[in-house]
Amino acid sequence: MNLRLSAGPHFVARESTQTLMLDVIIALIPTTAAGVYLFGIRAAWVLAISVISAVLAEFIWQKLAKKPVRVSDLSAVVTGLILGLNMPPEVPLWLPAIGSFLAIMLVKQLFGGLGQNFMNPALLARGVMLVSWPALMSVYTLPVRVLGNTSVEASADAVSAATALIRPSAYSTYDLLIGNIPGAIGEVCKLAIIIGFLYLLFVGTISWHIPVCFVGTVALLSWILGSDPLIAILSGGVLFGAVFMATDYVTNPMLNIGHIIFGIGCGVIVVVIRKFGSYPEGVTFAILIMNILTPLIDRWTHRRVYGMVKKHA
Amino acid sequence: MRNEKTTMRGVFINGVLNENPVFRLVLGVCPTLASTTNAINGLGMGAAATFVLLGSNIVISMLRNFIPDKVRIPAFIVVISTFVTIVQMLIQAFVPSLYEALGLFIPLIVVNCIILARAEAFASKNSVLHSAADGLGMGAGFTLALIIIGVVREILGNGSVIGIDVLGASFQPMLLAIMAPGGFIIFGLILGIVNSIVNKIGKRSAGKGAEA
Amino acid sequence: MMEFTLVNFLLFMVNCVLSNNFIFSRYLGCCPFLGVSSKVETAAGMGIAVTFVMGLASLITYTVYHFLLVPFNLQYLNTISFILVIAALVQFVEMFIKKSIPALYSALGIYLPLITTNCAVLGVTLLNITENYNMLWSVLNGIFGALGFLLAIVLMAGARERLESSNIPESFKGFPISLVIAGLMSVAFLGFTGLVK
Amino acid sequence: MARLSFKGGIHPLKEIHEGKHATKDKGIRAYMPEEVCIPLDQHLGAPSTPVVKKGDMVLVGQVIAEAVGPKGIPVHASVSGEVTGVVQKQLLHDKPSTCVCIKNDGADTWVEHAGLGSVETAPADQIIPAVRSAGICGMGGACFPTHAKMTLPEGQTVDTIILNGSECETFITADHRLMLEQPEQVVDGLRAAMRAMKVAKGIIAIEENKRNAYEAITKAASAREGVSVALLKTKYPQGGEKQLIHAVTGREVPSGGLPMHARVVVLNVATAAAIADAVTQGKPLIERITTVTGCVKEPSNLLLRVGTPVSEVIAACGGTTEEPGKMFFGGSMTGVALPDDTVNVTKANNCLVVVNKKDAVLKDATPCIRCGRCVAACPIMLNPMRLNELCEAGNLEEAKKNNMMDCILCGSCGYVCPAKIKFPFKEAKDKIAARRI
Repeated sequence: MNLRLSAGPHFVARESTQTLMLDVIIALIPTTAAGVYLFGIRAAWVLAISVISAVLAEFIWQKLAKKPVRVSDLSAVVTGLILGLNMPPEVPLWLPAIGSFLAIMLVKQLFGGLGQNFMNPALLARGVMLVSWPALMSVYTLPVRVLGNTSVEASADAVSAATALIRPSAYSTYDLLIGNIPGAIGEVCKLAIIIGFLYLLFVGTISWHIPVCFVGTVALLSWILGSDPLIAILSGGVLFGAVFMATDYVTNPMLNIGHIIFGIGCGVIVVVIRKFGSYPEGVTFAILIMNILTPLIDRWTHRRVYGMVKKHA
Repeated sequence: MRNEKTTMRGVFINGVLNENPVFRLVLGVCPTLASTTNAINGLGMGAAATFVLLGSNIVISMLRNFIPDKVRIPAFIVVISTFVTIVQMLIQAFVPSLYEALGLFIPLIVVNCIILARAEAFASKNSVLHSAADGLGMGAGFTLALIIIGVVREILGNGSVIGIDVLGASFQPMLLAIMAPGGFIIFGLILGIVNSIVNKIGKRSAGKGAEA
Repeated sequence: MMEFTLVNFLLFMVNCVLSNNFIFSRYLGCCPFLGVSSKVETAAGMGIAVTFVMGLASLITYTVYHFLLVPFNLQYLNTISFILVIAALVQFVEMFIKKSIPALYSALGIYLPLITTNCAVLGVTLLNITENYNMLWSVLNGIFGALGFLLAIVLMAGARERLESSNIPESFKGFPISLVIAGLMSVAFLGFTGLVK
Repeated sequence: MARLSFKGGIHPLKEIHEGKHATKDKGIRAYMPEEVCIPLDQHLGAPSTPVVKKGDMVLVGQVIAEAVGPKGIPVHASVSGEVTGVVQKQLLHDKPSTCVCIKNDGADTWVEHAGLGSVETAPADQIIPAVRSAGICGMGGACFPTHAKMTLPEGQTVDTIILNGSECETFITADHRLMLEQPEQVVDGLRAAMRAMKVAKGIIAIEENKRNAYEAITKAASAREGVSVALLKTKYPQGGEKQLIHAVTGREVPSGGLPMHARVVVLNVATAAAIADAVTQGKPLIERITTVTGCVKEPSNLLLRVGTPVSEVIAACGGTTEEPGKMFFGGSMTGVALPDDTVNVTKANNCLVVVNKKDAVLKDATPCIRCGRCVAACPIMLNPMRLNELCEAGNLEEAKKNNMMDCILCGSCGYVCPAKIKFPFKEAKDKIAARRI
C-alpha cells in the first residue's frame, strides 16, 4: 500500500493564487468591455499590448534568472491589464509596452517576484510614465461611441478634451457614471467598476475596508473643502484606484484596522494633491505613498496575541 | 598583490578599478546623484573632486609627520575645505554654467566621504608621490563613474550625449531619468550590473587560480 | 523674506518635509540614508539625532555668518568655517548629552560622530545663506529639513525590513536595491510636487 | 440562546458540510476484532509496564500493563483470549511502541468489576483513583491522563469544568453520536468530575451543527445540579481548549499556561462518558467510538475495541471504494497520516479518514502574496506569514519573540492559504522546545 504521509491540513481551501487573480480579471471584464466600447479598437490595442508585454516580461525574466516560470499564476496578466486600463486611449503604442516592462522587471521581479514588491507594479509604472511623458499621458479624448441618451457628442477622430476633473460642469452625473467622458480607458465607466467591486466582494477576494474608506474619505474631504462630493468620486480615477489598485494584497497592510488607515490615508492624499498639487489627479501617487507607509502601518497595528494576559492565581 | 600596490601605477589603477570609490566602495552618493543629470556635469564634478583629492592628499602627506594625532581630523578638514574653497572660486570664475548646475554640491565636496577617507586611510600614512597617485587614481575613478552614469541618464532623459543629440527627433525622452528618482534608480541598476560583472570576473579568476 | 504667519509656517513645513524632501528630491544626506536604514529603530534614532544637530547648526552658523563673517567681509570662508562649527558642535553635543542625559546618549550616541560628514547638515547651513533666510526661518529650515530626512530614513528602513528575506538577485543586494527603493519612493513623492506654489 | 464564539478561525470544508454528512445520521455500531494489538504508550507520559507474557490467557478489562509514575495509567485487555506476544511495533510515534497482542476468543468474557454506585452518591475522594485505575486519558486526541488533569497542584483552584462537545474538526461525528445516543452517560461523567474536583459549575459546549445532540444533552442535563449547556457557532477551531474557554467563559488562558490558570478544566465528552462508566460500573476504558469515513463502502460510527488494526476497521465498513492514497486518524485539519493499514486504533482515535489517490495530492507551495488570510484566520492572533518567513530563514529566536510557542498548530493558516504554503510550525515549535531558546 502506497500512502502519502504529510502533516495536516489534509484538505485545503480551493482558492489559489491563480483563482484569486482570475477573480480580479473577471471583475475587470465589465470595465474592459466598457472601455473598449467607448474608446474603440484603439483601446483594445493598448490593453492587448500592455497585457502581452507584461506576460512576456515576466517570462523573459524568469527564464533568464533560471527561476520556475510562473506566468500561469496570472499575476502578470492582472498587472498588464490594470496598467493598460490606466492609460489614455490615444497613447503611442510603445508606451504600454515600456510601462509593462518597467512594472514587471523593475518593480516586481527585481525585488524577488510575486509577493515581494513593496509598491504596486502597475501603479508605479503609471507614475513613472506620468512624470516621464506628461504630454503623452495626458492626452484625453472624447469617446468614439457613447452609451445611452446624452448630450455628449462622440467623435471618431480623437478630439482632445479636458477631463471631467478639470471641467466637471461639462458632463452630467449620468455621463460621469456611465463613462461618456474623456479619461483613461478603465477609469471612465464607474458603473462597470462598481459591478466589478460587487463581484470581488461577493466572491470574497477583497474586503470592503479599503475601497469604502478611500472613497468615503475623498467624498467627505471634498465636501468639507467645498466641492461636490459626488463629482469628486465620479470624475477621476478614485473608484478604479480604490477597487482595483489600493486592494492589491502585496502592497497593503495585513489587518483590517490597517486597511482602514490605508484607505483613509489614500483619500486624504488624493484630495490634497487634487486641491493643492500640480498634478490634476492624485490617485496614483496617493496609493503609492500609502504603499510606502504600509510596512510602518503593519508595524504599528498589531493585535494582542491570545493569552498575553496576567496569570490568575 | 603587494607589489602592485606599491608601484605608483598600481596605486592609480587601484583607485580607478579595484577600489572605484563610486562603484566598489559606494562613497560620495550625494554628489554622484546630483551631478549626473548629464555627462558634462558629471565630468565637472569629477574634475573638481579630483583637484581637491590631489591637493589635499599631497598636503596631508607632506604634513603627516607634523600633525598631532589628536587633532588630525580637524586638521584634515581644514586642508580639504581650503582646497574646496579654491576650486569653488575657480569654477565660479571660469565655468559659471557649471557653477550654476552643481550649485550647493561644490562646497559640499568638503563632506564627500571619499576625500576624508583617503586622507585618513592613505595620505596620512604614505609618501607624497604615492599619495598624489592615489588622489589622481581615486579622482579618475570617481570621474569615470560619474561620466558613465551621466551618459546613461543623459541618453535616456534627453536623447543626447555631451549635449549632442544622438537619438533623433522622434525619440521621446524619458524625463524621469534626469529627475531625482531616475538618479537613484539608474545608479542602483548600474551598481547592480557592475556587481554582477565583478562577481563573474571574481568567479572566473578563482576558477583559474584553482586550476593553476 | 517670508513673513512669519501660521499659513507660511505650514506651507514651509510641507515644502521641506514632502515636496522638497532632502533625500528624495535634493539628494542631501544619502550616505547615512543608505547606511543606517536597515532597522526602523536605528533609523529613527539617526533621524532624531540629525534633527537635533541640524536645528542647532542652523542657529549657530547663522550667527557666525552674520555677526562674524559678514562684518569682516569674509563670506568666502563660509564653507570652511561652517564645517568647523559643525564638527565642534557635534563633539560638544556628544559630550553634553553623555554627561547630562545618559539615557539619550546610549540611544543616540553612536550616531553623532557620523553626523559631521552628513552632507545634509552642511548643506542646510549653506542653503540658509543662499536662500537668505533670517534666523527663525534658518532654524526652521534646519529642523523641517531634518524631519524630512527622518521621514525618508524611517520609510526606507520599513521597506528594507520587509524585504529582508526577499529573493533579490545576489548582485543587487545591499546598496543597489536600496538605491532602487529610494528611487521608487521618490517617484511617489513626486506626487507632492507643487503643493507649495 | 446566543451562539458563543471566539475571534479568528475558519469554516473548513463548508461546501461539503465539514465532511460529516456521510456519518452524522449513522447509529453507533459495535465491532469485535479478530485480534488486537494494544500499544502501552497511548497516553502522554511514561509508557506502562507489561504484566502479561506470550501465552497468557486474559479477560476483557484485565490489566495487561501497570502505570509508571504518578501521571501514568494502566492498560487493559480489550478482548478476551490468548496473548500472542509482547512486541515492538512501529506505530505513529518516532520510536517503536511496546504492544500487547491478543487473539480474540470471541467469548468477550469480562474480568470482575464493580463500581462506586451512582455518580451523585459515590464517595467524592474515590472518584479520581477510579478514573486512574480505569486507564482513562483524554479521548479528544491528546490522550493526556485524565486523573492527572483532575488533580490540581497545591493552591490552584478552578471554578468551572467545560465538557468539549464542539467537535469542530472535519469528518468526525463520533462525539455527535455519543451525545445523541448516550446523553445521560455524558452528563453523569461531568457530574462525577464536578464532585471529585469540588467544582460547582459544569458547562457542556456543543456546536450548532449538532442541533439534535444539543437538544438531547439539554434534556439530560435539566434538573442536574450546576450543569448547563452552551451552544457554539460552527467554526474551527472552536474545540481548541483556548478558544473554547474564551467562547464559553470569556477568559483567556495566559500565554504558556494551562486551562487551570484560567480557573477552568476542559474534558472531552467521550472522556466524560468513560468517567461515568468507571465510576458507576468500574469499567475500564477498552473501547471507543470512532468515525470511519472517506472512500469506504459504508461510512460508519463504530464502537471499536482499543488495539483493533486499521485493516479490520476498513473491512468492517465494507472495504474501500477506491484505491486509497492517504489515510489519517482524526479530522483533516490536524489529523495524523498513517504509513499503512497495520496501525492499531488507540483510546484517542476518534476518526479514520480514507482518502482517494486524487485528493491525497496537495498542490505545491507558490510564493506568498501577502493576502492576509492566514492572519485573519489565526485564532491566537499571530502573524503566520511573518512566522513562516522567520522559520524559513532559520531565525527561530525571532520566531519565538513573535509568540511562536503560542501557536496551537490548528492548521487554519495552511487551510486558507491561496499560495498553498505548508507552514512549518510544528517543526519550529519542536526545535525551539528542544533547544530551549
